[in-house]
Amino acid sequence: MAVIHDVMPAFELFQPPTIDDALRLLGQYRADAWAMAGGLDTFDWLKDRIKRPKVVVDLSQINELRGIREQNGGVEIGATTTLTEVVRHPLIREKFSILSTGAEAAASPQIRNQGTIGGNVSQDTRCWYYRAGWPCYRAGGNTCFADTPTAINREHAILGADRCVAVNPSDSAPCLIALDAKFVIRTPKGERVVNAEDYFIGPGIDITRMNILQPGDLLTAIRIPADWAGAQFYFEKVRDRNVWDFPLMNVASAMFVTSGKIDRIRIAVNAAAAHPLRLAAVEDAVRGKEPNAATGEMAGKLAIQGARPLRFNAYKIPLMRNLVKRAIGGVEKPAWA
Amino acid sequence: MSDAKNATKNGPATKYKLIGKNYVTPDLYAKVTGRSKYAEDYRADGMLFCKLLLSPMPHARVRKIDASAALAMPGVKGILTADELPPPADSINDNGTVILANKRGDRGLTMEPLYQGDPILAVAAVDEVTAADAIEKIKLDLEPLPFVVDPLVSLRPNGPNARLDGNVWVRGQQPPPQPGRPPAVVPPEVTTLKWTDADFAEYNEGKLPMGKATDEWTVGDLDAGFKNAALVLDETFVTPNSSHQTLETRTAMAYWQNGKVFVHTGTQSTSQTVPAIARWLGISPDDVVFISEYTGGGFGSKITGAITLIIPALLAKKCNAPVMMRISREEENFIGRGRPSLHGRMKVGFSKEGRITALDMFVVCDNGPYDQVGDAASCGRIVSLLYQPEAMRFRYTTVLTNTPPRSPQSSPGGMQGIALMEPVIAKAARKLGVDQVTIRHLNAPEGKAKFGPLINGKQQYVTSAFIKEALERGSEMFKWDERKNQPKRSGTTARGVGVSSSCYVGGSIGFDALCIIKPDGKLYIQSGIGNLGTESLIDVHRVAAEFIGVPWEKCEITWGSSAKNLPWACPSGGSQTTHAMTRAAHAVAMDAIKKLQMIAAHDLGGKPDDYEVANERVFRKGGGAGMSLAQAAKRAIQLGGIYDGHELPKDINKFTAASATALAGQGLLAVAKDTYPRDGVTHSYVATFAEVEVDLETGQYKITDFLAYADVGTVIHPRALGGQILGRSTLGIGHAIGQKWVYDQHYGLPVAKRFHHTKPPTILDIPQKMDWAAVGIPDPETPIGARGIGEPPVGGGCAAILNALSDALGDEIFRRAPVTADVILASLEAGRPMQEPLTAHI
Amino acid sequence: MADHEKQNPDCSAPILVSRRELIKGVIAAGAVSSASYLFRAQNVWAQTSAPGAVERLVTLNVNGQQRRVDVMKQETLQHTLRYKLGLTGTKLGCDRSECGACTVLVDDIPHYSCSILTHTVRGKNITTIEGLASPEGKLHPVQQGVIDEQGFQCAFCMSGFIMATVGYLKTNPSPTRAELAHGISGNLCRCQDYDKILNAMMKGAENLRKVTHV
Amino acid sequence: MGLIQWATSPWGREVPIHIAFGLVWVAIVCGALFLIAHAIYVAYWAKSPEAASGATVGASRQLVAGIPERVPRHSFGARLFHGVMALAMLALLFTAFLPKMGVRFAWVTWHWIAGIVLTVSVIYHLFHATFWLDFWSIWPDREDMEDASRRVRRALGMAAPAPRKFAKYPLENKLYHLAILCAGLAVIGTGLLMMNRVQTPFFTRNPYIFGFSDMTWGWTYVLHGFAGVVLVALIIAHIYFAVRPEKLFITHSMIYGWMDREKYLEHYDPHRWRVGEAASESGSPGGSKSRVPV
Repeated sequence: MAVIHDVMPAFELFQPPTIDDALRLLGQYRADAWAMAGGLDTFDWLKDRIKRPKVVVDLSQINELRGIREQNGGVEIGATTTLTEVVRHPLIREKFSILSTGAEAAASPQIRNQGTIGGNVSQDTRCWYYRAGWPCYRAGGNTCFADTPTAINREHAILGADRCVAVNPSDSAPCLIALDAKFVIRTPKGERVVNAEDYFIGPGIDITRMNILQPGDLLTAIRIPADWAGAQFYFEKVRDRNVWDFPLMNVASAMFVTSGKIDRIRIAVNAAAAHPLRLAAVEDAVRGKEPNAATGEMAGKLAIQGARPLRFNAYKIPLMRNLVKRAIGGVEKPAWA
Repeated sequence: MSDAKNATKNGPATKYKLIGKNYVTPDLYAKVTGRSKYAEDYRADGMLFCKLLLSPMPHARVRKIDASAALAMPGVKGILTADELPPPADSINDNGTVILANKRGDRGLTMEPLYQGDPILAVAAVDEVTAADAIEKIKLDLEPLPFVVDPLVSLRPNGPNARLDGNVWVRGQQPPPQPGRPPAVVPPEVTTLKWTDADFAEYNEGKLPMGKATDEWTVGDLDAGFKNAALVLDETFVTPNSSHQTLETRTAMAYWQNGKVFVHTGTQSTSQTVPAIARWLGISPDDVVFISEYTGGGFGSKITGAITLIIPALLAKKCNAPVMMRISREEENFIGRGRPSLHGRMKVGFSKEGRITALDMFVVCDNGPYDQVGDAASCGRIVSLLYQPEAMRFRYTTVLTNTPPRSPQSSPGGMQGIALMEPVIAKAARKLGVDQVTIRHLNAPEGKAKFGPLINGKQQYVTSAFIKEALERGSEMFKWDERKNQPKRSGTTARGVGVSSSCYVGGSIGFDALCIIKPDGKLYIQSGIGNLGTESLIDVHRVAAEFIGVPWEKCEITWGSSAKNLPWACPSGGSQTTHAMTRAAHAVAMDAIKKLQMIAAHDLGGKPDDYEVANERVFRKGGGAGMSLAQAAKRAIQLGGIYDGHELPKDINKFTAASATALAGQGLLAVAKDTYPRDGVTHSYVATFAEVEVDLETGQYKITDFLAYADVGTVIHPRALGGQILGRSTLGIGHAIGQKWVYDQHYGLPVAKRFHHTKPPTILDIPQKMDWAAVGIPDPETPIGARGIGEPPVGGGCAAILNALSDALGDEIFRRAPVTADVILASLEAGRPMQEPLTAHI
Repeated sequence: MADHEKQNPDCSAPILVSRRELIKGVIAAGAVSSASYLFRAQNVWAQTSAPGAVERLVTLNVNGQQRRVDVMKQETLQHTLRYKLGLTGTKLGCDRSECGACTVLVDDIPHYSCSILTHTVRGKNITTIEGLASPEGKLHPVQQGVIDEQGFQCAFCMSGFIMATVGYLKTNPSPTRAELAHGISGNLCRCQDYDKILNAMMKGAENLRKVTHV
Repeated sequence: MGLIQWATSPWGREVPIHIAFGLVWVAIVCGALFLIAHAIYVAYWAKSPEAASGATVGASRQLVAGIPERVPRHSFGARLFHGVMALAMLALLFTAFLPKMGVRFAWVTWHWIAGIVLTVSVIYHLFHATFWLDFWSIWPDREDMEDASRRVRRALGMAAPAPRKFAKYPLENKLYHLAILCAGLAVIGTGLLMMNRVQTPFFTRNPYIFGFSDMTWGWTYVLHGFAGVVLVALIIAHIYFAVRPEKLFITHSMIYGWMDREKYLEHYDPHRWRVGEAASESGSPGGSKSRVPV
């Protein structure tokens, strides 16, 4: 079968009005069905004719999946709320500004106007071998093309690789982990709530998926508890171009400092591994210490323990070290700025 | 300085009414309302759509094609394979020279694909979905053949060849000349060139191996030059491959009507695309109607359209219906052409003041599999012009690889040559303690500067060069002296400033112009130039209006279709247009004035010279009897002959003659070829300045300021000029900050196929305010003094950023372009350059 | 569809192709799509009874006009606009939401029309470049800004940039140059004429403030 | 469902990548069906081997007298190997197939570690069996074939001389060993190649090693997969026989190393499996040289 990466092939389209209808359709068509939110990840696969669902379930018409609601001091964000709505929402700007910053760092304005928070955290990896349709482990095949003597892998993983060295490209995911968000999942068996960091899985557990969603499951909402409202936040994304590009790496942290000492802290890094990494060891190590350069240095060194570079991504090790350092120790602005 | 800048931007205000003034180009209204039609915007009754089947392998032979399942699908109308293409045909250029066809050239479709993405066949169907589904149903039997995507790998002792008959281009054998005809231009030949292991000894130290080169020239005494040098640097640098990535892909639509083929596609020349289409299809130019009102970018990749346009044309004939071929972005990355990477090794001797006493330059060009690109050759010429070395040897080899075909891209070879040399100059200046502007000023060309190899014992020279003025005024405007001494480091931020010289060819000669003064008193101007948005399509004709003295409001410009009787014009590539076509416009204005004077003398007595033309009238000098242009136009029709186009000058191009004949009798028809003398080769120059700020903890950097100060002779249209200077500068910046190709060498396949992989700069990757200015000294060798500007800024844009980076970070960071965050961070961490220096496409 | 064409003089009056040709073209396109739908009927196996099942014949609100169109399930808005409604001012540059040439407004919000299904925007107000100028041909202030500053070069990216700007200015009518650059950063210009584009768009914003604040 | 999973290679060619993992269910079902069928057969049709009485006749009295109470069968080394090999094999099968059945865990490291253990134990076994055990005792010989045909003919009610008693290993046992051997060597061989494609301390990861084409690699994985599912079926059968009451004495001997004199005399032919002092006299090729473990 000759290969062509253009023009979406025909599929059956459903636009269910409610979550229950969506679940029914997903349950009915199982592996043949594809749940679509903003569609920005979806259309790449379909237009390249690499993934061929018979049925596309468009979630855009389900009102219960949209919107941002205050919820005992925190917020609940419907899964198909667009990134722009998240970025602009006053409550989020006021209490959980790191999420606005992180979401605004993603992609481009038009993509943020359509891309959803649920889609952003659930999107597939951008490993260019995998996305080109090469039959790699993640595609169900028997090799990783990105970790070979000739592979070009500057954007790939330094941690948590297991055969596959792809990374998770989400900018909002580490922010949600830093905010200790809970992901609400509807499965055929009912509702299930998991911690943000437990939503994501590495290749060791399931090499063909980035998260715990099984066919027929649906991420319906993301709940941000009040606990980290108004914390001292740090988000930084390092990328090639300032628009569109996925992170070479990003870091997100939430920190409460009382009487000069770090009291509570959550910190996560993404694009370093196949799933966003919550740096629990770093959190433990810096708790009770002053948030200064020295602590930052220490934290940075601790964060990169066990990192294994590939041929072209050794830079990610100092990058991760420095980002973690900054998140905790802060950044020095140039005198002329 | 700003006032000086305004003065030049607005041109010498006193002298002209139109030239040097801003105005609204007549094509802009259609553009802002979305009514401007590009190739894919046309529809025709019963239009079919075709899709391409691209080679999945880097090099293979098609053993068998089984399209039965595809053709059996309802809605599939036909298939086209390489066997059905007309054979490559010779062509004849304007001065009658025969250009023999290159049998190794790209033919649009092939049975021996030479790179992944090489089109093998096309299928036409009632809609795109059907066509794409049909492509998937086709069974290909491919025999894999040896392939190579890295030119240096191909030059290894046992390296593979990209083509079955070899891996490098060499000069073809000249056939015996035929009496009375200029010698034919022969295509280059392919041969096999391998270097020895000894040649590769220095490879691992990151030094470009210098084995046997296919081409070489030397000027001056190299050894003496190095002997007298106070400093000798031996540097290797590599520039990236980069796709043209015009925003409009090379989409084409075609149909046949009573024996004529109608083709819609983008082009850089409306007039010159007609013979190209005729040659590709093996038909007469008279049977070609070519429509191209608007083109979504060319940058050298659509000089005369693209050969792939024959696919819808032939399918349209076969299926007897119009065929639209929409080229997808991924297809465009394959067939859309790209700038070749140059591997360069520069051994440069400097006097203690910084003057280049000797330059020994060695270049390897990654050509791709098809027609030879001239980048390596022009690289040598531009470098020798820009730095005026006292002695220079230039050696180069153009290596074939199984990667997409290359073609000229804005400043072909020049951009690479400047990017190769500038970091060396910057390093030398640092080592010698000489100011960066001073060292460039010291080596800069001036007046009729010589350059390039000896041709019959003599070097070529330029018409003029005022880059020294550009450097002086530019450094003042940029406040160079202040900035170079500003603190470079603070906390985790480093700051640097960079300057670069830059130049390229700035114009050609010998083309035609055609216009009519009609009885309504208006001036109707025919433009054969392609519409790329540089606005030279319109701008150059302001010269005709200026000299005939017709207000711009009374000028009508016609362009965009060979059916509209257009004159023979230069292609808008190589920055030719402004120079070449202002000359032609001036010539046609003179022809119009001459004819007006003759008509006046004929009717009102006296000699033609007694009359002058101004304020839409021709009248006796110093006032008195005369007539309006409208009256003169009526008279011209009555008089006929030379006046209304029934008699034409002999020297104009036959394409122009045909158009003029078709337009004859409508008014006073002026038509002329540019036959003005020119002493030297026209080049334009730019002095470029940039400032960057680097984050030492992430390697990310931002360009905080940018200025391009251009020497382009007389300014014709300031705003268009500014757009060109900064636009082309930014194209160069793209090569410094991110644009590249990425290949997996095991499979010989590209992995970077999307914009977020190949990284064309976005609006947030450049300063929000960039600055430009023009010296504004007219070129002495052309009537208006105007030169072109498309190419010259590109090299400067790239090199100024590279130099600013090394100013901020030192010389131990990068060894090739682009310079990205990972390169900077890894090198800072290791304290030495961590880029793989010579591996291609990383 | 021909009837709709006649009822809706708004749809792009082309310069070279006569209205007649255009209509034929649109008919052809329409016919083609429905024909090809039949070809593919077999592998389309919906229980149209199921909740959320989608009808092919939809009504779109484009530039203030109700337009009935036959839309394939997998059809993107860009395709419907360009090939079914003859609104070719919206360009297709990459078809992968990476260049912005296809930007249109959906309920005043800029979207990449190459990357949204037509069925998803049923019942929403779609504005394309053709819908900006007044019926009498008076340009939208942002379009006027381009004229004032001679913005853009090849202009293939122009309609996308203009739509993105018009959309952004609704959320921030008086942006700084930096804010505007950020607001319209989802659009790529390969002529790299960004500096002049920003001049034009800033002028457009100024023009818009003049008319709205009068 | 096809037997093999195919994919499109980077060069656009159809290449195999895996077996269809549904086959593991097929293997399990086959294993189960076999043991049910066998159980039923034994319960209702199988005649008690009347050969039992006849065949010891001719065994010299002093030969029989020389047989110890506890007849040594498996040396400690042999039992150790069997145990280790069995554990490794089970670990391999579970780590390989549980994830395919939806039990998600990071299995690769455990899988290749178990693979190494299996490989080492098999190499040990080869040496041990070659130099310390009676290498030939596990390979079917001419008498096995004769007896086999005799049994078949008798089972079909045709006239045939009574089959003799077994040597150290009955034919079924020998054939089973042969099957395990083939499947085992297949998974080990392919497995060692495949380790070049994952991260291990042993090789620098290089999927392109040996210049294998995508096609060759594909078939390597397919062979590994097929051998794997075959092993699933074989292991099921093996465990089944190990727990069958009439065979428990053999299982016992695999644990303790010896079996009762009675069982020995009942089932085995002292001429074909010589033990005790008898073993010391003439070592005919068929004769066993097994010693009592010390």
